[in-house]
Amino acid sequence: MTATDLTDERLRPTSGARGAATALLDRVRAGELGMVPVMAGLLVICVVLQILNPIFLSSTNLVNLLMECVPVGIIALGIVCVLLVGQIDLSVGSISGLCAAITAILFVKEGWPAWLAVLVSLAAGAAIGLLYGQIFNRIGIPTFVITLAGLLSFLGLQLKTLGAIGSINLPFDSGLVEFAQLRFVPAWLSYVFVLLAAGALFVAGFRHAVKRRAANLSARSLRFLLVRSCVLAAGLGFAAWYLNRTRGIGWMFVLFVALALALHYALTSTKWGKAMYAVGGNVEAARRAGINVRLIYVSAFTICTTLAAFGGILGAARLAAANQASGGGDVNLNAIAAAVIGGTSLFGGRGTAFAAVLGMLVIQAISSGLTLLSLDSSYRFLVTGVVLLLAVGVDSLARRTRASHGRG
Amino acid sequence: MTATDLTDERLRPTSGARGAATALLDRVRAGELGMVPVMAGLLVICVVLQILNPIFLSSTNLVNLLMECVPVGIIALGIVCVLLVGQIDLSVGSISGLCAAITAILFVKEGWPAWLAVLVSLAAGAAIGLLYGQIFNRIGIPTFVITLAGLLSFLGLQLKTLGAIGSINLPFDSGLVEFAQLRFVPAWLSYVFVLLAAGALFVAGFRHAVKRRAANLSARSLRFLLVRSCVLAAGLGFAAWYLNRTRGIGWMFVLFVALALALHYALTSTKWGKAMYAVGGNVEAARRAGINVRLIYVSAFTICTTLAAFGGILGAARLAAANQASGGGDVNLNAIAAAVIGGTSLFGGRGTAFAAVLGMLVIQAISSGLTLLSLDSSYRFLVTGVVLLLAVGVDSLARRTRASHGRG
Amino acid sequence: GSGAGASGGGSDAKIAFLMPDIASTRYELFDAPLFTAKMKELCSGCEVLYQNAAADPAKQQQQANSMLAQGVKAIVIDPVDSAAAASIVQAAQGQGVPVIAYDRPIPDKKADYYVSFDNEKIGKLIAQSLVDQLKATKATGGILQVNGSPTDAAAGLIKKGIHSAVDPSGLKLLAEFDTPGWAPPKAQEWVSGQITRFPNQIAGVVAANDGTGGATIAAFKAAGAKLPPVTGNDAELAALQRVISGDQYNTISKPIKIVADAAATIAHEFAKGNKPAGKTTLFDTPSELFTPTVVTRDNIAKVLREPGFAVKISDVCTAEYKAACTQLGLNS
Amino acid sequence: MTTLQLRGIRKNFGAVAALTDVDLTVDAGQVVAVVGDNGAGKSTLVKVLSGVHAPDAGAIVFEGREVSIPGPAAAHKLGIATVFQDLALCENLNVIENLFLGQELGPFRLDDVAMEVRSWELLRQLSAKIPAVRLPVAALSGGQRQTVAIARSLLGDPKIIILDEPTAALGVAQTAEVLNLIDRLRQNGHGVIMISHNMADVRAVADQVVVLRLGRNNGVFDARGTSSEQLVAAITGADVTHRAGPVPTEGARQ
Amino acid sequence: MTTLQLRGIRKNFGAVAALTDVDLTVDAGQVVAVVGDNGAGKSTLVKVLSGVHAPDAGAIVFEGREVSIPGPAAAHKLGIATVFQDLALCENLNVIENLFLGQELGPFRLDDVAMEVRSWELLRQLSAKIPAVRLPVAALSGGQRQTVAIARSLLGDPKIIILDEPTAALGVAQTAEVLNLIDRLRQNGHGVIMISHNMADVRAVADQVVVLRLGRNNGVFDARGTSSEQLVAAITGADVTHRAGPVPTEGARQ
Ligand SMILES: Nc1ncnc2c1ncn2[C@@H]1O[C@H](COP(=O)(O)OP(=O)(O)OP(=O)(O)O)[C@@H](O)[C@H]1O
Ligand SMILES: Nc1ncnc2c1ncn2[C@@H]1O[C@H](COP(=O)(O)OP(=O)(O)OP(=O)(O)O)[C@@H](O)[C@H]1O
Ligand SMILES: O[C@@H]1[C@@H](O)[C@H](O)OC[C@H]1O
Ligand SMILES: [Mg+2]
Ligand SMILES: [Mg+2]
Repeated sequence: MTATDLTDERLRPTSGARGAATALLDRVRAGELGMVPVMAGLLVICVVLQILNPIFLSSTNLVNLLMECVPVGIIALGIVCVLLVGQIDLSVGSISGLCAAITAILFVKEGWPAWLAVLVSLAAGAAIGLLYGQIFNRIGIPTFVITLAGLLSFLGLQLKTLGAIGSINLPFDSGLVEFAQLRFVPAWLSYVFVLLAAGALFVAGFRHAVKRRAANLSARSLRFLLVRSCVLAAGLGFAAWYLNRTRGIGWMFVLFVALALALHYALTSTKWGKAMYAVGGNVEAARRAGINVRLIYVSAFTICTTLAAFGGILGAARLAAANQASGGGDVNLNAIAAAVIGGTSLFGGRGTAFAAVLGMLVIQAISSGLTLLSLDSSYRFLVTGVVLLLAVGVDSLARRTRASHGRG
Repeated sequence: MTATDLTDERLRPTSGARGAATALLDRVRAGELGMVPVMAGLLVICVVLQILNPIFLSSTNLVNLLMECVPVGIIALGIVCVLLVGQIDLSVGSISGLCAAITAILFVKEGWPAWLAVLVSLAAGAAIGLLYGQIFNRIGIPTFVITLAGLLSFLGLQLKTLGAIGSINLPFDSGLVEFAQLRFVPAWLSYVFVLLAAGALFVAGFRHAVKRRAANLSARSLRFLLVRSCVLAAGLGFAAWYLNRTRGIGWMFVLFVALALALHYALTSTKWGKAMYAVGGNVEAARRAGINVRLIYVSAFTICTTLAAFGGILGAARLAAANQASGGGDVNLNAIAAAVIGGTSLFGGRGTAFAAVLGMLVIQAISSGLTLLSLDSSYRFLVTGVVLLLAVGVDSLARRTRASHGRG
Repeated sequence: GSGAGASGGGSDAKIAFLMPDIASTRYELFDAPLFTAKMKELCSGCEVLYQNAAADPAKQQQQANSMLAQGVKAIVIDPVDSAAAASIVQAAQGQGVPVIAYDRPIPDKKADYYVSFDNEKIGKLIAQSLVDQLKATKATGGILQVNGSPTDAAAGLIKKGIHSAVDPSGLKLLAEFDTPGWAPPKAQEWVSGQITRFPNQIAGVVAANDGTGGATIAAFKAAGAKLPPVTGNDAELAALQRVISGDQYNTISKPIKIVADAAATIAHEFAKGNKPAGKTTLFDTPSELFTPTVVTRDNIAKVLREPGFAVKISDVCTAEYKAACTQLGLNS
Repeated sequence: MTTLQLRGIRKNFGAVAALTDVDLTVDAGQVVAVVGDNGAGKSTLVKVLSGVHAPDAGAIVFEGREVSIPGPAAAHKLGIATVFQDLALCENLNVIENLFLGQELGPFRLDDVAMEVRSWELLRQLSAKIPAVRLPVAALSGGQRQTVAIARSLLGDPKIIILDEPTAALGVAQTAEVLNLIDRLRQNGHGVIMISHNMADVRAVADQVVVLRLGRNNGVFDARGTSSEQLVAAITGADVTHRAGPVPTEGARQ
Repeated sequence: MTTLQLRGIRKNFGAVAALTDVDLTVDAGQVVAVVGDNGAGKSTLVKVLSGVHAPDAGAIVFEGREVSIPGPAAAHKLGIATVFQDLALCENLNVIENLFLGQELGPFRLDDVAMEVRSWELLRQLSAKIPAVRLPVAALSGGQRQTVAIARSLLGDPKIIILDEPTAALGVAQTAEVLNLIDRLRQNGHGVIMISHNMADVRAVADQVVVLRLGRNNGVFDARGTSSEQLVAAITGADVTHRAGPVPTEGARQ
């Protein structure tokens, strides 16, 4: 008996070798490959950078690269949330700087335990998001302006908080700094993680397939599931082995991946996540479906500002200092760019948690790759721009095909 | 006989004192007041700032304020164009810096005549817009990413152009610098301008009304047209008189207003302008209507980058110098913010040329007002943010009413 | 016109004090308060109008214009961009308001006075101190150079100074980097990359200020690599602590109080309508230049105890640094 | 039993008076058709009822109590489900996601298998010709989308179902299914408000026909006792004598 | 004279085959109705014809020459005007702006009085009930919007007019006007392709009825010689015997 979801006569067959090939071709041409093109872009620039400088893909450098992704990457996770609902946050830099300052003051000057200082800073971050949500819901000021005002105000508060001190060292031997600089996953544990990940993917896929078959729906074959898990295990295993040749995988990076996975789960497998996409896709339709649109906005802002605070704290921990420049520079731009490069739409309704991770990897790879070349500032800027276009161009060409197939 | 456009029974009467009052109330409640709420916001902050420091509204300070609006204001005009078609340009700062550098090099170092140096720089600006348009149309990279790459690349080029010199002074006695610093409209001429403006408004309104009446359409009464022109003449006349008490109105500001008027005309009264709004409102509908969407995008980018170049050149002229920092700082953010504060939507399809002018006045008023107060940087940032929210809040509350009346 | 330039006794004058940025902490924390305090001391009725341009030359021009609109009697300015500041001098002098260049010179347009220690000298001093140390310890390997922002003219001067010490030293310059916006995380990332690139070859790092210096140190610690001597500049609190704990090799203390006091005195003279004479002439401008002091572990105790030094010992020697302070005889 | 009563509803959009003093009554187990020319105010009335627009004046009485419906969520809570004329679907979401939007199964761990099974059931019931339920709604034809919107309104257990031109884009077979469905809803004691321009459909399923003209009530008719011509006359205002005295029907007051 | 001929048109959307080997012929002065169930591929066919989608295979012959229609502008240039099912209006523009979009009067100095006069004429001709033409389309009812879209297609002087479910949202009077209009277009020698689910309308105005089923041709019928039941049977595929031998009509080959 044909599965319920495969009965329509117009569906072209996807089973059998021939069918599978056609289906793959269809998907390539329709640009439905999700993250694959971004990964291809990443690969392209890695190859280019490796050719330019053979140290780029060295284990040591990759270990650094992964660690350096984390602070802004975590901020980018939050940006994905606000972009998903069709809004923006220009103030993540200031918030990260302010919360880094609060943590440093409470921890170093006031002598609070680190966990409490961090908690209070995160709460401050969350409070800002709540405030944004209220202003947006009640007065309706565009978030561009609200968060621009936030950018300025919280920079002011950051300066005020640091006050006469200006710059505060976080002790190198504190847990916070060690976590951000020196704590790596033991090799054996990293392989355990790899196996766990592959195993979990298989088990989840298998149970899902069983359930679908029981409901007479089409399901993935056991072979596909096995191959997929093995490929994952092999890929991750190789990466782990390569990184373990030097210092290995930082716990801070593990934390980043864990946060991304958690956000991915929340966005794809909860009622809240569906509401986020709905609000971003068509806010009036979401409202008419009875979704509490205001609450969704507030949640998006709060997650964003809380993660901005968290990113700021980790950034300070990695630098072992909080100062007036914390969160300045291109933190804002890079966080938003990471989300967009990963495929999140500025117009809302399209994006994933992994977009932030991949986009951040692209940015960091470019930055790190060029760092290893002794270039003049002028050339460095120039090349960064060009390589960025190159990386994103691959993805855009794939999407372009989709658009010409009539899928906005 | 009732005018063709007023025959529908459901239209509530707008003639007579009673009808006019209802109509006005309707428009207030429906938030259809265009620029009025933004102006109200501007007024509010002017009052606040004047109370804080009585020099704020002094003639000298207003003369300065108007001149200081111009460079970034002109860039904001271009930003309105790209926002209208639903895109963004993050690179206007870099472009303005690069073109300032080119002008300075050609003019000062190479000894070219000023007009030629300016022309070549403007051409360089236009070329960048053409390039953006091509990349966007052909590869489909999101403009956020294209212009982020542009931001970096053109900063690199700017540094390269200035090279080891770093910073170039434009001679004070050059026409360029004098234009941006010292050339003011003679008092008598300013009053002539005022009368011309009021007269032109009246004549245009009158001819339009005659034509409409001839076509049996409703038209504005002669009394309304007269009153409107008189109010304009009185308002502008007073402003001119007040500014003429000190140095008067700078020619550079006149240029800004002229550019804004030209853009306003192009957006509202040409086929191209309608196409811009259509592309921003619903690009697929515009395409199906046979509009050359690609050409519209290219035109928007080209106008934006050319105006960015122009703003950069005037900024350098005002500063009498071009250097590595030209176009840096918050030029990007301020130009985009000016457009948004004036009521341009980041999602496309809504905005006017005057939005840039008003938005820029708001930003400059806040900045100038706070400059007059001796505040710590921390407080200054804080207060700037809060005042910005205040200014835009007035406008948003008005729009809010519109949204609740079902007009996105 | 609120009578700018009209003569007044200078007893209730307004004086503008225009600083360039907030990226380095000194302007906000030291220069402005010290200048204001001195001015109050000289003339209780005078008012100091402090502005910070946040690294934007156009903004600084706007600030100067509005100072003139307020009728200030003198402008003390640390230019964001020395070339661009010429316009400010032009406008001010056009209205009869004297301009005192502070910290950074205005070579293209003659200001009325120049008070400073010069940035090029600072670069030279920190670099030379490091080079001497490396030679003394017979260190092998080369030097990394972390410069300031590529778009900051002052950073350019410091960079020039550093080169003037490093280039003839015979030590190899491994690589150098202009840190966009002076941002410490950028500096940290770059240094991390160089540690990978030049394993065990980095003998010392010249960082152009304390922020980038701290970032350099964090990079070595995070890489688990041996920390070579690292310079700084500004003598900010966190850097002094790092010098005490031995993480940072040197920083430089600018006698900000002395310079701020001198500037206030000169500005007050101008406001009274006098024309104070220069101690020397630089860029054709009557000038007074002060020499900054390089601070290392060797002299930090002395520097901290100097009268008028901006940072208090008790702030530096917190619990974390108690032991190291005691070692240096710094018991507060 | 009167489930829903509207009294003196008024709604202006700027200078346009979309609804002026409109009354409407719906009983349980009754199908009320609202007809009227384009722009007569039918959809505006629907939006007032479903909490999309707040009325400028007038009262809404639901199950005997006067209520206010400040938003769509409030309408859902009262038991009012609506199929909007513009469908109000999220184009970026697929068919299943749209069907269950706001009423997903398993809020913290979505049960997508159960939702997919239920989706196919609902769609089959409406004879929908949708090739796959994991397609984004952007990829559906007009009629397929309308079917999705209708299917969605059946998911909860509403007391009143409002259908704004539900068959406009539907094929012959699908239209017949929807008319059947309306009949079943009536038999199960639901109140139904149906808007349509098709007089044949209206007369086939409605108990009572309410005519709006230029935003005002223009008569209430018994569906069975009135010819299409009479209805059209009331809609267009052509037959003035008829408009003056609409036939009060038994269904109107109970 | 055969104005337009489609041969073997094929279009896939990912795994869905929307059109497979579809043929269609339209002559000048002929009204061809395309009917079919929801999702049969009618709108996709329209979009291929109007340059919105490029076909994956097949040929388009226009006035005897094989042409390619790379975009909507090309279709306009050939003289093909389309009313899309989703209307394709810009909600942020007002009625006049939408009507004249891309064909404004006075490109460098818009003649808004002339455009407004012409707008009222067109709308009156279609019995539109639009209170004001300076309202943004976002403020119009469903039927009002559809009228605007139809009016727009009449502005140029197209050779072929394609109407995709043009009366779906229209009131009784407006529907009658559109059917009249189609008749007038035929008399003026235009070719018309009309898509509709309403068999009565189809039989009233069409010369020839082309049936699509699941993306394939399922017969061509003479509108006058075929009953609604026969058409419905071809649409749903219920009557296999009939599907096998559609009646070739006189209009089909000339
Ligand atoms: N959001 C809005 N803003 C302004 N005017 C509106 C708005 N919505 C509706 N209107 C106006 O209200 C009137 C009634 O519109 P409504 O949508 O209720 O008509 P309708 O009876 O549903 O028509 P149709 O049969 O065409 O769907 C129309 O004239 C329309 O222009
Ligand atoms: N852009 C698209 N992407 C993917 N699939 C599409 C797209 N457009 C249409 N389809 C699919 O093609 C098939 C035919 O759609 P089409 O819109 O042509 O149907 P239709 O005959 O016009 O139906 P209706 O009567 O409902 O308007 C449908 O199954 C639809 O899912
Ligand atoms: O102290 C430094 C200052 O001298 C320079 O001008 O700008 C950067 C600062 O760190
Ligand atoms: Mg309606
Ligand atoms: Mg269709």
